[in-house]
Amino acid sequence: MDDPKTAPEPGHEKAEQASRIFAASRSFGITPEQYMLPAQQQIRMLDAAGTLVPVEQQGTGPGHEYPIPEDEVLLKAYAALVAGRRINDQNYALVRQGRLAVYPSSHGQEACQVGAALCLEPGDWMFPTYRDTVSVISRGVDPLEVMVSFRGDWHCGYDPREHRVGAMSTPLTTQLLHAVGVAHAAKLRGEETVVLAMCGDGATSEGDFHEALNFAAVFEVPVVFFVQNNGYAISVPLSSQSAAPSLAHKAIGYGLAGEQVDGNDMVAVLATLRRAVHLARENSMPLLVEAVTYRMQAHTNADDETRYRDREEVEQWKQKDPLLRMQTFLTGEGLLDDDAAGRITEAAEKVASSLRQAMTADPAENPLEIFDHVYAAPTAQLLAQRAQLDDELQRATTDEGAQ
Amino acid sequence: MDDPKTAPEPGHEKAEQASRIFAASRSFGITPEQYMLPAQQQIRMLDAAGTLVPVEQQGTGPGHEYPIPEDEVLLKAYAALVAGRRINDQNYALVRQGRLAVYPSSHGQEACQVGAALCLEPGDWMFPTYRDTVSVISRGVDPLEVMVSFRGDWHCGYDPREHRVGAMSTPLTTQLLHAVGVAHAAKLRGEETVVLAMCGDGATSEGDFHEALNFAAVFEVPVVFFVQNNGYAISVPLSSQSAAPSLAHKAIGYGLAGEQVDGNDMVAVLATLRRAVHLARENSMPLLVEAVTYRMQAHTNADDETRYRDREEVEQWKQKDPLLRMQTFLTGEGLLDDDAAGRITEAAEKVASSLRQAMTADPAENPLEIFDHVYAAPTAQLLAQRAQLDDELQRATTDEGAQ
Amino acid sequence: MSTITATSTTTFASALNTAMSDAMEADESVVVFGEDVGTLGGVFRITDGLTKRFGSNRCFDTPLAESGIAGTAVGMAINGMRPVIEMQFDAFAFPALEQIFSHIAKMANRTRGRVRLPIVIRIPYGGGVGGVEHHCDSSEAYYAHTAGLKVFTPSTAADAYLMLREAIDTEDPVVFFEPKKLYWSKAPEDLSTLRQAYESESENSRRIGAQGQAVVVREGSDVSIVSYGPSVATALKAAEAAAEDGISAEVLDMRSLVPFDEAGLIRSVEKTGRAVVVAEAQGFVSVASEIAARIQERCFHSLASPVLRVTGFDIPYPAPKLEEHHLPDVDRILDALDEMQWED
Amino acid sequence: MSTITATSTTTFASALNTAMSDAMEADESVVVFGEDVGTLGGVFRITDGLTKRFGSNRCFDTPLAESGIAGTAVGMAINGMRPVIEMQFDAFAFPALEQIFSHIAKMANRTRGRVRLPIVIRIPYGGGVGGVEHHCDSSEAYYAHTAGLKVFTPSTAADAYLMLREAIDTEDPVVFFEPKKLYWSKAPEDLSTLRQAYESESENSRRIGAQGQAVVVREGSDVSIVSYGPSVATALKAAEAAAEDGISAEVLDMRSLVPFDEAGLIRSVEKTGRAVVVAEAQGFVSVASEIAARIQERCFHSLASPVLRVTGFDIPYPAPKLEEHHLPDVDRILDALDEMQWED
Ligand SMILES: Cc1ncc(C[n+]2csc(CCOP(=O)(O)OP(=O)(O)O)c2C)c(N)n1
Ligand SMILES: Cc1ncc(C[n+]2csc(CCOP(=O)(O)OP(=O)(O)O)c2C)c(N)n1
Ligand SMILES: [Mg+2]
Ligand SMILES: [Mg+2]
Repeated sequence: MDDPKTAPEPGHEKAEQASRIFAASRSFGITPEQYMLPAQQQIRMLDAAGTLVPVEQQGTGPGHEYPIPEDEVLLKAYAALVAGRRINDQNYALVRQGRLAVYPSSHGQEACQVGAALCLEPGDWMFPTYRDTVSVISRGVDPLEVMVSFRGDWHCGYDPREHRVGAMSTPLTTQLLHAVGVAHAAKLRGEETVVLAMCGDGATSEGDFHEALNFAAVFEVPVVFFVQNNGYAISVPLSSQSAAPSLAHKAIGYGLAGEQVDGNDMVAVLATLRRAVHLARENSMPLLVEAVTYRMQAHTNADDETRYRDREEVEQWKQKDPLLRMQTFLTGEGLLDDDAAGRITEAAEKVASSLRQAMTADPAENPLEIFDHVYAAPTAQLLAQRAQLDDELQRATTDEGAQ
Repeated sequence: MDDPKTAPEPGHEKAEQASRIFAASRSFGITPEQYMLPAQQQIRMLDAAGTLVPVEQQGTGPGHEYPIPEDEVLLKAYAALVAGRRINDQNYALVRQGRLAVYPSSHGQEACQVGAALCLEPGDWMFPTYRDTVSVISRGVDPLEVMVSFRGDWHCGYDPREHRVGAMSTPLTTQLLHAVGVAHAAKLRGEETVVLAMCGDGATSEGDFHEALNFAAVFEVPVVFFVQNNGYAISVPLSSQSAAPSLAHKAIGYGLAGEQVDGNDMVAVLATLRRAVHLARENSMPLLVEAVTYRMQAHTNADDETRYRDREEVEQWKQKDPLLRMQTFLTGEGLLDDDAAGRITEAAEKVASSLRQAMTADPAENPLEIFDHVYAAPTAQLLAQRAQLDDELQRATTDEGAQ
Repeated sequence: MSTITATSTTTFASALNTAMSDAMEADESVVVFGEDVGTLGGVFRITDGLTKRFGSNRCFDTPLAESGIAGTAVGMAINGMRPVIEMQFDAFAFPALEQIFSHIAKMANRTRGRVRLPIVIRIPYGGGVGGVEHHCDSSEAYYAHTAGLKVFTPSTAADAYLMLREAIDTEDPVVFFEPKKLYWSKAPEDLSTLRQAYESESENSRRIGAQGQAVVVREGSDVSIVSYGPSVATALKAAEAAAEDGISAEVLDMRSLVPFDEAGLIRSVEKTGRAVVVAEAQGFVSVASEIAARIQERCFHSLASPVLRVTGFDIPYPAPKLEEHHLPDVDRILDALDEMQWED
Repeated sequence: MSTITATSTTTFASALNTAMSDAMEADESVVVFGEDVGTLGGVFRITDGLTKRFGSNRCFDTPLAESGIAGTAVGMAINGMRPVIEMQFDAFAFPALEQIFSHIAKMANRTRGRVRLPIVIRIPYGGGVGGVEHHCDSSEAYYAHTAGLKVFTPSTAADAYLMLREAIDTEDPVVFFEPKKLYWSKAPEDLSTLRQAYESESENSRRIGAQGQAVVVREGSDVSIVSYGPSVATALKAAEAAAEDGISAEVLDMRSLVPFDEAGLIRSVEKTGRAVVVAEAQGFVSVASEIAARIQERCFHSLASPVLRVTGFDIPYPAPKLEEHHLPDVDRILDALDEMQWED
């Protein structure tokens, strides 16, 4: 290891990140390897039933401590969970009713979705994927704006800069590099911006995953890479995706710390992500957090999950529902009574119904807009093509009128 | 870790590779993490002076043992080292004399070059880069055929299938995936073919590195990834390339074992690679070996090394010359006397001079051949273009004749 | 072969599926791999049943990495296999472009013909299916421009079968573009007849085959509508509509973009004296550009009017609600015909 | 600005270097990064001295990964920077194509114009320098076909300076192709005059500038030789040789492939009535195809002869010893002129 005693050979010095990791590990009395490798077990604060796990069974230890968030934060997370679940299920229904073209649901993964949003400051950034609707909404983006792309109206319905949320990314893993670039720009300007970069287990196999973690480590930028390992990439199970002991074990290969957390445990997810964001901000360093979770519904409505997994497996995961676990925990702790729970459900219902309302409208998009954003100023060629379409549209109107 | 006791959650099973690693680590009485991470120090058998290092200082230990090769193999390696050095230096000179367009020299890295060739069986495959001329020659390919591309005659001068050596690859890292594919095809046919896939430290940053190691681990194919970490990617030092404790630490992120070896120690390189090839063959599993070495000359003749490294650094590495270390060691062990050394130098001289001879010839290439290999049967379009060039050439000859 | 039931009606999708299955049956070096092609049978089900029938050594899922898929295909082909790989959607082949451009296209030439790579890269392409961004691209131009690749794109179920078998049998790498909006189209086609016809050909003619032969899918005398893949159906409809206006349009399906059937193209345009090229991809520096350039180069004196192009606009593919405005349609082709000088 | 000495003779390389340096001076959001661009100043020394002058926060080396370079440039541009990135050689940009095609080209459109990416991707391209395989490609067609990218390629030192400054100032992503065989060519050009001229323009005109204006580099009346980048010099030589045969050839340098100056092209060809397009890249589905297609579309009735193309053959770029046979040269252009019908 990079013990300063055994100085590296000339020309083979490591980046500063390495010495920072070394210092951190020393402060915990552990080796840098122990610091960078995930703890010996998943970080878990709530058991499957929603009871607080004794500290010595949480998986934490020196260099792997994760303070449990304050009560208000936990309650806020619960409210977001309830709203997220409601949105997932309503969108799923809208698809079946043909009112929505496609929706990749995160039902079952809501603890990850909510944690990703709640761990960030307003000035931070988030780079979500196609499945992270609930994260983006939890971050404060108008649900309707988020749904624009799934409705097929336009590609991205919100302003990424206004919300500091990247456009939800379909080309897998590409967004991790954007996250690194955003953090790097901030760092060069001396701003303390943490960026949360999200992807799935399947997406970790793409070359961009490697390049993003490596760039982040070498440039020492505060990016928290957050992998939602839901066990499948469409039909492909994790065992056909990776032979690694865990995806969190990838961190050490870049000189960063990795941690694996129970992704269906809202408390643990939030605790781990908040700590990661804190470390990233304090030390201007990247970290990797893998949350082990499960996608309860099909990949999208176009998918037939019965082809690749059995009902039994899905049922087993139902027992670990993040929403129920959190509800049981908060109730047990006396943080949530029927009243409060009712108010939260009501609020979620409101969000959902106003989204449903809005979704029934089918706004007429202006076909000519397809030429408007390609370049800052349209080229002569595009103006000509625009004129052609305009002419076609006008003739069509005239024809209709004539009929 | 992947202890069978703590069975993975449904849908989150790991590939068989993981259990094989687990079994191996158990057989050594160490954890899978200890097995996959490199030993606590570089594997080194000879010190800088060429004296055998005491076993307890070799860096080896349970799961990291590397038996020293037999005497004949060591002598063979020495002979190849001498020939390799001679070829490097002669090509370098040919470039300066303008008789060779370009030559990326591996002067200083010959222990890696030779180790890569000598660890393989005839039925195995090797996938070299542009810098691995000496490996390819050590594997038995005619030196002149290897030099065809650097002379600018044609792209690749030898038959990759005949020698089981991939065409030397310029697009960095791409060849690692070819290596995985070759091994996979062999495995599907039930053949025991080990493939050695070579790249530099800089090349480990490319996405293809990640994809190759991951595919190899998931498909459980016997590929030994051999990284020659010579401290630089052209002008970029390792510290701007990676913040990892070592490049060998990348292995665990794919569920494979990584090892770091002193790349200027012929004995250690050979011992480590032979053991890796053996394990790969026995268990049909990939491994990663990083050799720490140094490029003593400029990147290519087009490069100006003084812009990015100082003379002093180069001088320090001169003290660890792989050739001298091996010579001292073999002499000390009584394996090499002046007579034998003389014969080896003579043999190397012969190879070099016949190459030099051959290189003075400047074979006329047939311009029309540029159309011949694009497709198995030329398209009508290419035939027409061929006819055009043919016509031009004939007119040129006639014009010359007329003058 | 008995397990594949050939009926007298087939879909484009099952023609492709049967072609792979027959090729795997005929040659055990044929292997199929990619994302979700195994257990799931592909997101479009084109590889459905192959793993079940031939085992997971012959048809298997890979980790999610397209450069990895293309790059390992190179290695497998070097070592005696004939890989048929699937890119899930057109835009998701982009991570594989370095492997495709720098190795797959060039390996035979680099090695002076010693190492040929009989790889088929299957790519579902085109729009008109309401797909969200990055799911509807038509990127054939990138590949057609790259020397060393062959580029096929069938527009009928029969061609889907025959051309995929040819692609698998050829010694050269083939990028095989499948118009995804045709996948579920039905055609009265008997696959077992096609199979017999194909397999009775000599090995040599199979390896070279009808490759690169354009086909006249509708005869006409006034104008040639030149097209391929998903646009052939639109071209045919436009030809029908034009007939009502008294214009006799010939429709040519290029089928193979590389090799390119210049002779077939010239034959048609010299007969008709006019040409419109129809393709979905944005028109700038596209296959349609090449066809137009080539027609005027070779048929200049037969042309009564400039060669026009009806293509997608030069914009990124629009969202589902707007794609109808982007894609070439019958009206736009008729407009192009109108623009031609018909006085003579 | 005083540290950059502008002399009255400059190389193409130092024009580029000065353009970056001036842009960095003028706007501190301009950052330069890539492989070996920092300490080394780039393998062609085009970024020489930038790190020294502006510090390693403004010009820096990255790890060796082109998708990483392009992808982080996207993020930096999202967050207010104007990245100028270098791809070391043309073929080594291929790993970045997914980021370039799916994000850099599309981001403004995806976000309805809310997020524009002012990224410049500098790519040394073309042959004629004796480079080994994978070092001599001309891949402008891939980018020119991709809607959302601008594609510039200067052929003189003055344009190298002005167009690179424009590229950096434009709000759109620009792929900037540098003919590497011109890097060390000298021109009697005073960079400080150019700088003053450029900087005295209004911000608006700088951001839009002369972009997309083709330029007539030699006037003529019988035929237009249309070209760009490394081929302009060849076209000029051919025009001189043609003059000896009594043919007055006009030479047009397109300079910007996107936006494309159709008006300038038409103007020239309508005057001369004939056109030859010259470019190094393989000709099939190339920028030359587009130019030929467009000329016949727009100038059909002015054309006395078909538009011909003189391009690289449809083969992978050959080895150094054979490249002269591949590249368009004066004789091949003259042959094309000979083929034109001169009777009328
Ligand atoms: C580059 C690329 N390749 C392929 C796809 C097609 N695709 C979309 S989602 C998906 C699976 C992703 O799995 P994972 O990363 O685990 O995320 P999850 O869907 O489970 O949330 C695939 C293959 C894509 N979108 N982008
Ligand atoms: C994909 C790609 N990008 C860039 C280059 C240009 N290039 C050639 S060698 C080199 C440095 C490689 O460094 P390393 O992998 O450490 O190997 P070394 O030269 O030290 O042996 C670079 C950047 C290339 N050949 N391929
Ligand atoms: Mg997943
Ligand atoms: Mg190196």
